[in-house]
Amino acid sequence: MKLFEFQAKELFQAVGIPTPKGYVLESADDIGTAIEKTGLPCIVKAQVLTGGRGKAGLIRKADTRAQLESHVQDLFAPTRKIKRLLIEEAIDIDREIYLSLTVDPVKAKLIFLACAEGGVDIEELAAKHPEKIITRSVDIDQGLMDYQITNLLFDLGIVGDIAKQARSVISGLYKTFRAHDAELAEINPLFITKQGALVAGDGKFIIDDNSLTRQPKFQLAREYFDSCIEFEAATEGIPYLQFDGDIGLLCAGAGLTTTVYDLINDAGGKVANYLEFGGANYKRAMKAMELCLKNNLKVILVVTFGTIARADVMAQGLVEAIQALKPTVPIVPCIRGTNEEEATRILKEAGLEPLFDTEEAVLKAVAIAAGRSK
Amino acid sequence: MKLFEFQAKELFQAVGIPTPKGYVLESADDIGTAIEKTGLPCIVKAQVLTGGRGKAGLIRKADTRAQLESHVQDLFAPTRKIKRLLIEEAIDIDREIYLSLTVDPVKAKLIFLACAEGGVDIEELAAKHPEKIITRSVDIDQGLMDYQITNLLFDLGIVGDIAKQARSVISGLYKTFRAHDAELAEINPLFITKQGALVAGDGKFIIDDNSLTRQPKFQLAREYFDSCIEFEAATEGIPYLQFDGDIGLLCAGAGLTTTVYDLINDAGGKVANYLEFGGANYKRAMKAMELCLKNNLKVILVVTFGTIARADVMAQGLVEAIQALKPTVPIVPCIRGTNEEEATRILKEAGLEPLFDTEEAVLKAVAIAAGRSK
Amino acid sequence: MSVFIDKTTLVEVQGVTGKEGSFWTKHMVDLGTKVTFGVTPGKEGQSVEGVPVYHTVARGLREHKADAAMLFVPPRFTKDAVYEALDGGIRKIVTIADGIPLHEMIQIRQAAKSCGAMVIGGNTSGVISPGQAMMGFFPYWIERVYKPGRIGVMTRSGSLTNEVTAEVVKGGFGVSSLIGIGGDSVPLTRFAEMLPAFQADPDTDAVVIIGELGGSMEEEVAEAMEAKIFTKPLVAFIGGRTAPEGKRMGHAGAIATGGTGTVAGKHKALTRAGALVASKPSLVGPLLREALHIK
Amino acid sequence: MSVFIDKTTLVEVQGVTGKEGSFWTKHMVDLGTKVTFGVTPGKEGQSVEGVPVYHTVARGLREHKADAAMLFVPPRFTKDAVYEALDGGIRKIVTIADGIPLHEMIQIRQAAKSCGAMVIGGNTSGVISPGQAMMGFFPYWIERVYKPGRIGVMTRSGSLTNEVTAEVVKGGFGVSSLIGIGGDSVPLTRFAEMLPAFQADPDTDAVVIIGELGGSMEEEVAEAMEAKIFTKPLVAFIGGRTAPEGKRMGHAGAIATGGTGTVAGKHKALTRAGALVASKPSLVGPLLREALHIK
Repeated sequence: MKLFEFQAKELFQAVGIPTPKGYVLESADDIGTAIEKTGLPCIVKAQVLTGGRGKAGLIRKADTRAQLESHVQDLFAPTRKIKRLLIEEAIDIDREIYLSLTVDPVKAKLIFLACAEGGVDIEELAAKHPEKIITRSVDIDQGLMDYQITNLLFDLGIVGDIAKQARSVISGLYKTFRAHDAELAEINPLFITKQGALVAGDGKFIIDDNSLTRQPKFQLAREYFDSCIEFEAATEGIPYLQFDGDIGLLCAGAGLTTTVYDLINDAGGKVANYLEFGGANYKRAMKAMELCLKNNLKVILVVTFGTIARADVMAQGLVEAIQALKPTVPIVPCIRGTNEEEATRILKEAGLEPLFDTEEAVLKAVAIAAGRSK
Repeated sequence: MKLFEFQAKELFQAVGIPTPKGYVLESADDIGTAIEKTGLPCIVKAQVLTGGRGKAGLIRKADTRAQLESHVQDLFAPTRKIKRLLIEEAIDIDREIYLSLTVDPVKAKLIFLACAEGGVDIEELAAKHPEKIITRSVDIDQGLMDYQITNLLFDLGIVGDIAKQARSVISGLYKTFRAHDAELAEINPLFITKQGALVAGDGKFIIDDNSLTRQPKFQLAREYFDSCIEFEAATEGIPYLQFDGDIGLLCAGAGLTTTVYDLINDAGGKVANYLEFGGANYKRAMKAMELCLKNNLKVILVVTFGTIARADVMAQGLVEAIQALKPTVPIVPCIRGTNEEEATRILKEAGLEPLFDTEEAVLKAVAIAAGRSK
Repeated sequence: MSVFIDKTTLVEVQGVTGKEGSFWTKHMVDLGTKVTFGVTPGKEGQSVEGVPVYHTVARGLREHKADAAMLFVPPRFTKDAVYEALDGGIRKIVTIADGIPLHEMIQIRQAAKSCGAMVIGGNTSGVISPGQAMMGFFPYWIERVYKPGRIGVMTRSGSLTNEVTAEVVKGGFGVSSLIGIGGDSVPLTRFAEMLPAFQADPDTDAVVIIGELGGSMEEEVAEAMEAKIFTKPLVAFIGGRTAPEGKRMGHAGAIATGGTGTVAGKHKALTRAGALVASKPSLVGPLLREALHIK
Repeated sequence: MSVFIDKTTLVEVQGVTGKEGSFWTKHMVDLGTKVTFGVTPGKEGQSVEGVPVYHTVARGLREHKADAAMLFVPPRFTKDAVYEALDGGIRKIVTIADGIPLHEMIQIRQAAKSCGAMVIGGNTSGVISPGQAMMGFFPYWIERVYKPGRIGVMTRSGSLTNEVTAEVVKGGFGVSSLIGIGGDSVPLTRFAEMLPAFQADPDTDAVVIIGELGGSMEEEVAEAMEAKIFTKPLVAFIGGRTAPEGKRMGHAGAIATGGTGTVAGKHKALTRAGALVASKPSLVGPLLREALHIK
């Protein structure tokens, strides 16, 4: 689960990482309180989960109250669907550093990445000058050790009084990363102010989805999703991605679903939605169908090749869902695996025409969507 | 640093290990408060650091207030030098278990030792039936894991509702051991009451002396020592042990001091005190001599063979201490090592007769003490 | 011979009395797997399909031997169960748990590495050497997939395994050993770490890897091939070729992996290293025939 | 040849600019030790007795090589310094720190074991191969103690080392390598763990161990002799023979060590294993002559 900037900064503050004075604005009525807190000039930052906010005009500077009001009004325009703005004091910046902590799956360690030149162009820099990226692995059982911080700091060229602050920022970042089961904690840029202080300019924080059950502070909410349907799928535990095509997918397993997606694109079709009802969801055809039917479809393609997820149970569920929800578009079923003979019987009995080859099923669905078949 | 039972039990309580209701009595005047807290019958336990309290009559049961008063009066008798009594409720005991956590220096792990038959005879049992002692190693970086507790419990034969309590006792013991830099944490006996509850009957807790600087709650105090002189030496950081002979030792290093002690005993002499002024104390001959002279001596034997601890500095310190403290007994110096030529010169100048062989010096000191020489 | 397990491997099953544990233990036994004992705390003295149950691994090992541990244990108990098996000296472990917390995955992988153990999973169907033994969730009843043969298979995806392996069999081949690496972002054992075993196995002629978008496991396979650590023919299928760029993990993901992770990049790396990459599952069989020079 | 260090060993010194670090670094160099660089955070660019100083071990290793690390670092920073050296790939480390917290000793020892490193100390004077190289606190000026020769010495006690080694020299011998195991209750390397190196060293004819009351290190030496891991002559001196029973560590000490720790027990175990045990330091020379059949 990716957190909003203001949430990441709350985590930072809790471990003593300095952040700019800020106010989370949920309504234009509160602008006065925000200015009281941050002063002028200030920075207005839309709280959205997509990257590249600066280039998209979602981060703006306001020198006056009037300017702030105008930015707020614009960013809160209903079409933008932005719920919160983070209003922050403007920082007098001397340098920008890059600092992050993530997981190294090969070494099975945590890994700090740092660069003396932070900011929005960090990825480009890393590609062109990989030697400028400083890395330091940390053994999760041993924990972060002083010498590792010392190495990071000297390699970043941070010395003197700022080094002391930087030690606390680095150990704080590690602490909150571990405490919140993070897969990423990133401060970019980490400002060095003209006054010689460190301040976290931005914050990215992603919590491991497999650990959410032990992170009760962070629960799924509508605001983390682009659409109601994706949120509904997530609360149901059904993997779902929204696209804008006309072929609805009801597939089992990430790998197979992704492959079906590839095959549809190869065949010139367009996918409406990615949906998995395999694994733990294999008895939930009804819910899956319900979600799928929220799209404007020309055909529904069902592809499974299950082991534990029994083909007969999935076929039966599909038939029941069809009877209850009465979809008006054709359904192309390709349901294989454990008990597939029984599945085939059930599908035929319900008037469906079962297929047994994924690629054949995909071609058929694409043809139907294109109006070349039915 | 070995803690008193009542201190160990305070640590246990802080991590949720149940202990009997108790009251630490520092004066006979408080008996009323104690009874209010514990009820009658109750157990009176002298708070001393020596083992074998039960067999020494330092743990007694009182059925009535009169009995309690008589025990308290007796145990607080000035000759006993007991400062505190722990008054505890009497526990209705069904079974006694042994449980401890200590360090395994070979494996470099912590190690739980447990036995279904606890109590005062545990060492004898361990010697006769080593198979009855259950052990389980814990990696200090990985921490205590559930399966290790599960193994201990099933091997102890603890099942059902008590197993749940026992899990919490074991993990609590581990937690306080780690938090307090312990070298030993022991609960013996760990009672299973007739009501089916677990209660720590006794508690031993030793904190690693090298870690005391980071355990500010536990500081050296007079009460941890048998004599004022040992306490004084400890606060000065000078290793000191009290014996009852007449040969005062001023030696450098534990190994050499211990060896001199052996050689004196072999030669029929009797040591008054063990004292090291090597290592970090090699410039502190004055303080060492002061401590040494608190004994009733016939001779002072000085043996060193130093590397960092320079012989000339030690000789000079010795001479200055003699001039300031004017000991009335002969001094046998055997000071060797770095700069020993200069040391020899200093000693001779001060009218002392330097020796260069440890065994020769020991024989001379023993002869003086026996009145065969001077 | 085979990779990871064979007829002679002695397997203990943790979580043996649970619904899944008991069901799949039966199938493991039916497929020839030597299951010596099972573990469920509190159930010592019971038996599951003739397999005796003990409270702990240590107690089971007092009476039996085990070379491998099969874990039917929920995600949040997996770390404890793996460490219990490692503590018992077991160096081959399979865990099917889907949803092991990331930080615990790292700890488990680190612990396994430091004692030279191989832990397969999580989020996998397990491992199977068809005709010999199985640890996990593989059905013996899908004969058109799990047919004995001489092709090694490694897979990140449970759902693609049936799909792609069926194409191996359609191509006229069978499977020597199939290793379900698992679908987690930090699998406990990686593709490249299994390659030496396939290289050494005289009963494996070629290997098929079933990859996915993301991570660097396919690139590591290419490296192992370039370094001649693996020299047998290798055919890959990688799902997600046309997937839109997913959610970005800040900048760190891109910086840390140095641009790995795209299917195009994996395809390029594998091809350069001499692997054949199938653009769809149905090409896996023909490419295997090509790689093995079979007409 | 020699044990642990010789003329060719490349040594880096952590804490090199401190009072002790700079003083003893000079002596190490004077005694022939190849010191390649030193480390003190914040002092990069300085030099100590011609030895260049870096902020960190990693930065020093970018410019120089090192096989061994000598730590002149206070007890509470020792764990960090050892891990820094291990992280740099250094597998021979000596720490003289006296007062390392017990729990950190265990962590250090565990970390060293798991990567096959040898960390000597703490609370020791270090190691010396007289005439070749030295790491630690050994004076070159006491010629009647640190004379080159063919007897290996291992010691738990700094103060007894001079005393007993002087008797080795008086006996007509010299020292091949002397390893100060150190006086802590959990030394980072144990007597028995050094024996294979002495066994393998063609320049060591016999070994003297200087033991003490308590612990089980001398008993482990006896076990290694019984197991024929060490077959050269061995002479022991053990201090504390007449010491009264010390403070007891609850029951756990006695139970855990199974009754080891008394000098009488150590004496008996070593004698049974074929070692000669000296009852006083002056007998070490004669016993060595006896063991080596020298008249």
